[in-house]
Amino acid sequence: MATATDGVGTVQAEQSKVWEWLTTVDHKKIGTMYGITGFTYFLISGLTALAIRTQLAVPNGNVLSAELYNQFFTMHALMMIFLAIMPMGASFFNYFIPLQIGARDVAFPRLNALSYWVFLSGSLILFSSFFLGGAPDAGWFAYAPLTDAKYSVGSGLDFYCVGLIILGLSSLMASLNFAVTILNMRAPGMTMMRLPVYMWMTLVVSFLLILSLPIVTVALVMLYFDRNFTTNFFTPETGGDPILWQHLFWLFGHPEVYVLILPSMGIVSEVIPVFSRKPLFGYAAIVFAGASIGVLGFGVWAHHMFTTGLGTVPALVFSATTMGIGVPTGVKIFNWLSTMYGGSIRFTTSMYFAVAFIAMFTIGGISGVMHASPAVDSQHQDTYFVVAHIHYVLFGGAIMGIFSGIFYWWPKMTGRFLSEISGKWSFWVMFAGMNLTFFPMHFLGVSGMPRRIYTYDEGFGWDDWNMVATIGSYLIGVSILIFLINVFRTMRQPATAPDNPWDAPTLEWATSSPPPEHDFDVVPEVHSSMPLWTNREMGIVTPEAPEGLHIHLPPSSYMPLILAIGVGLIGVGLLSHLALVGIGVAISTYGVWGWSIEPTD
Amino acid sequence: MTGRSRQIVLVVASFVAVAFVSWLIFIAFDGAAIDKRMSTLNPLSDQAQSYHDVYVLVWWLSGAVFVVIMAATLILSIHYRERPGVEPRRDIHGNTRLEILWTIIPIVIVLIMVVPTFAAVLSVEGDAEEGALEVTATGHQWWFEFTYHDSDGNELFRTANEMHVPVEQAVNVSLVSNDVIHAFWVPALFGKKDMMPGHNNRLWFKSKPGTEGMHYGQCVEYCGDSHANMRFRIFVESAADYDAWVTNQIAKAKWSDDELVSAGREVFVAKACNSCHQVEYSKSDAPDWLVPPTVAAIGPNLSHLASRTTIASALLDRDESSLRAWLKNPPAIKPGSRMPNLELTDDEITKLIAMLDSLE
Amino acid sequence: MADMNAVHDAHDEHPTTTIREYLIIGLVLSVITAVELVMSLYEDELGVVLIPGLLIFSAIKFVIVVAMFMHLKFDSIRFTQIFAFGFVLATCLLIAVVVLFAYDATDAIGGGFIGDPIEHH
Amino acid sequence: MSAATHETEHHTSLGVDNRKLLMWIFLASECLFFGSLLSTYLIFKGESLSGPGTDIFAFEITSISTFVLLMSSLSMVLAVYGAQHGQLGLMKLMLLCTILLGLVFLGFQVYEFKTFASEGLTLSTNQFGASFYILTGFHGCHVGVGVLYLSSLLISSVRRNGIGKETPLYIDIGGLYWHFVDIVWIVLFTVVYLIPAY
Repeated sequence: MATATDGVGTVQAEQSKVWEWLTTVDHKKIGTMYGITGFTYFLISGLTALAIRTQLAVPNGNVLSAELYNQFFTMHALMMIFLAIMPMGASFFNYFIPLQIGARDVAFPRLNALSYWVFLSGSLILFSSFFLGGAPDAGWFAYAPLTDAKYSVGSGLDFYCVGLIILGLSSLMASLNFAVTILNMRAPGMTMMRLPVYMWMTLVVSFLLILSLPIVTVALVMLYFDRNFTTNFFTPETGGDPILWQHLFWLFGHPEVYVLILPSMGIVSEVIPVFSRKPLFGYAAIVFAGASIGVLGFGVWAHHMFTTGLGTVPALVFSATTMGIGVPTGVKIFNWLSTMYGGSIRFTTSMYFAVAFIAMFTIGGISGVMHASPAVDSQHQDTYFVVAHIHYVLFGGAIMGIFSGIFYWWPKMTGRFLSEISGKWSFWVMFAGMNLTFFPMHFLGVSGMPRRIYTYDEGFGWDDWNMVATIGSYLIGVSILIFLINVFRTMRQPATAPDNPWDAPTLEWATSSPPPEHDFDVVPEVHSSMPLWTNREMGIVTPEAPEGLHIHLPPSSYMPLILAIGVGLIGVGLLSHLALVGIGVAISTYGVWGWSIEPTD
Repeated sequence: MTGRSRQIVLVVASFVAVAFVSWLIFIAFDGAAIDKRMSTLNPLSDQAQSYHDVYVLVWWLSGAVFVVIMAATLILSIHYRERPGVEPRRDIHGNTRLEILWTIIPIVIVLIMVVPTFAAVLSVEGDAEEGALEVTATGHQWWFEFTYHDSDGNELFRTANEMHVPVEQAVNVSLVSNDVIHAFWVPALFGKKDMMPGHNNRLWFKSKPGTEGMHYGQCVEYCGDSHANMRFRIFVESAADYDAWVTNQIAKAKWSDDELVSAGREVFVAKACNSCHQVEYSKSDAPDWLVPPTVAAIGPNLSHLASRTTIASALLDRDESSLRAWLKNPPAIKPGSRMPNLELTDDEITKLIAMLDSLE
Repeated sequence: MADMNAVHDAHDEHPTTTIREYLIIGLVLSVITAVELVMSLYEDELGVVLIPGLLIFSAIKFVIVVAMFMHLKFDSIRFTQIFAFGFVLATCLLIAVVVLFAYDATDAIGGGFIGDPIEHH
Repeated sequence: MSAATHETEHHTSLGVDNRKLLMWIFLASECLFFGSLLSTYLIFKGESLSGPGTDIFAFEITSISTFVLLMSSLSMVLAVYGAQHGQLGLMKLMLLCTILLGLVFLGFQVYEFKTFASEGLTLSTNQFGASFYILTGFHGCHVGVGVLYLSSLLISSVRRNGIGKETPLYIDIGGLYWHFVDIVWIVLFTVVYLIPAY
């Protein structure tokens, strides 16, 4: 397909580069900003993890104080979940939803820009807590009443409430946008059962967020009121109940786990067929399994609470539903493996990460099902066994999947290939590093090492494995360094990537690399879930773009930025002085007003 | 070699390789039981045993799934790697029969896990049979308090961080918290349960014959700065030893007229130690200045400190140097400790240690 | 969800309800509210019927507003599916959480479930 | 609100407008929001350690304000009718009516809160008070946002002084939000006020 010729695209006034990015409503630019921000937080959060591992390398370590350690492990989780994995997922969503469904942009481009800027302001508020009197230090699920003003005297937990509410707002807006886009803006011929699996997973993730974020918002508001406005929702002395926090939090928190892992499942469902060079095995089953994981995800939350005195019958009910989730997950794993069967597999770096995803996620999945049994859970909950479990799911699963996606889509996004040799080095170092780090944690768990302890005594049999885990974590750090060098070196090279370097079947590969601002000159016809392969087999040729093609694109707007600044100020005001809330409201109101009257044509 | 036999060799080799790795992993898991301090693989009570039985079953099932999927990944990756002249089978889009099969297999595995899980949980929940020992364990930031009751539920005595139970006797533990959520766990004796403020959780256990000895426990629900330092121990003893211990605990603290001890008592009062720590003396005509406070819930009851093996929520052995370090600056040992640095002089500390050592 | 692909170009067709019909619906809603009020005044006489009765009336009002005022009766079935999914999920979770709390035998404050399965001191 | 919908206006995958779809999905999300608040209330309403309990409710006032909100739904649907049938006057009148009824409802709520506070029920009095205020307070916030939302629709329709191509759609979507706030109150009125003693 021809690359965009001059004259194709939008007519825009010359603007400075910075202003262009600040006011952009282009989903690709917004996706890029999400990606860069998310990866930056990934690096910062990784550094906190290295500090944690350094502290734990030897018994009675004294690299970090107890206070700092507790802030670090809390912020490590918060940043990885809300500021790294979710935005990196949102980055791919933004970039590839319109490209994969054959649309010009998302349904609401300005809302999309607003989501990013609100995310940025929320993330800065949460992150700034490090420098403004101490970060949250009550763990990422912040169990009451430890979070009450009586036990958490500093303002860390206020930053937690306000930061997460703002981040939730951003995720809600983004998810609404994505859901509408996927449901309603598909290319002609692209029925729901012809949607790429990645789009299906995006849709499920969007609905998970749309339906679970309001719950945690309510909990966070109540916590904020408890801390600042004399209510007693979670303080038992005055009739409150800390169990309520746990229910509301995990009603959100468990779907959130699927929000983190499903995008990566979508990515490997794209990558594996492409490099096996054959269609995905059992498309319908994979889609159905993904959707049912999403629905079942709302019915298992209390398995996080087996040890709280839930009662026998509820514990057994939630045990059964939790084990039930293993079934669709198993279906997915077997279908991915069957896709490789009979293939002719090209082992690119992206495929390495995808295959590693299957293996590593399987380990995390198995240990998850093990703990669906309250009998096993009561001996392993809150030990390093659970730490191993979540990291096999979130690192071996979510992060491996994201790296697979980065190597897969990099040529499309930048027009340049990442070095395969360097990429494979970073893969193997990361693979070795993550297994060295996280597998020994299983041993630590069965030998009874509790999680979230900043120090431990020698003689419990924990010393050696902790040292191994620390060495492994440094290896992960090295692998990330190799990857960064890879990025900086290859970005200096000229853009040489063809439209479809991997011979992939989905629509994003039908346009140039990188795509023009209007995405497609002409959207190809869609007759299957693998349109490019099917069209080639059927001999359908996408017509060339007509001469003088002019595609109307939405104009850029600075209103999202202003509105986000307003929202950010409201947040800052809630943490400092209520007068700032007033200013924030005024700015937001101006933003909404300007938004609603500004021409969109 | 023909293609067929090469395939067989590949499959066998992959399974052998994965099984070997799994065997190494198994050895390592087993190694976790060698150091038995906090190991979950060393059940010494009926309750821990019934949980352990479920764990073993779940472990073998998981291990089998692990070996199959890892071997399959390996075999498929090697066998179907790109080779010249071999075209991918683009005609395969799925196979309904196979997909139904591997939907049913996980369901069966889940059912195999569900049944013993339900049985084990039902056998452990609830309370012990009649005549069980009644102990209330209270979580504090950051130490454990144990209150022993007689059969009518009347309080007998309080102690801290070290719990004694007779061997082969059922024990009911009432779990409460004085501040935030803590969790109570001795892996060898019982699965963990949370100490929820505003709630009253219960657990029970009955140690197996021949399990006399010291068993390690720790708080396993994150509870603030010194969560890592909140440890405790359970001593399983013969009935005779246990009775002797109870008799000593019920008795009030021994009065000593030793000069250093008397001086220590004065420091104890002068530095307001007794506003947090209770010491009930047996002496009926205790001097006016030594009025024990009625309730001491802020710090552990010290009436029989010298009968314990540890101090500072089982963080340090109870010996002269640890006591000295602790009294010198408690928050340095236990960050966030409710016991502040009292700026005691070495002389005062010496006196206090003498007094504390007299509290057998 | 499988047949969500149906592509129809149905442009917003306005519901055919007349003003008169809207007014009647408004009247019906008011009457139901009045009946509910009267019911709540006779709670002793009604006994066990009261709560289910009130809930049913409230559900009727809910359905009338959603179907007629929000035009779900006339609009795309997708809207109904999406909204019903959210509403049913919210209802299920509400019931589940409330039941879990009612079941909580360890609550030292609120008292346990009727027929409390675990006796404690 | 959307520009990219522009070219797909006549052809969307589900045959519905993006903006209306967005509003319906948002309302599904709001169900979970109010569901969580209502769960909290139901769990806590019996946990009245001290101070007033549910017997504080004054039937007459709440019944009137409930009636007011129901009537605002009626006027809202008539405004939508006006927009869809090109009756500009009816639309503007009914929008104004809806806004005023919304304000009256808010007035009643402020009065109710003040009365309760003077009778000793505050956020910190007991669990019932805290969960009641936060539940009905958030509903009140939604009514307030609705009033602002409808006011902006009214102002823009006055400024334009005519019915644009998209006016019926905007009024319709605004109506969806308003009716949702109303049905939340239908549930709250029954569960909170009419079934208080259980």
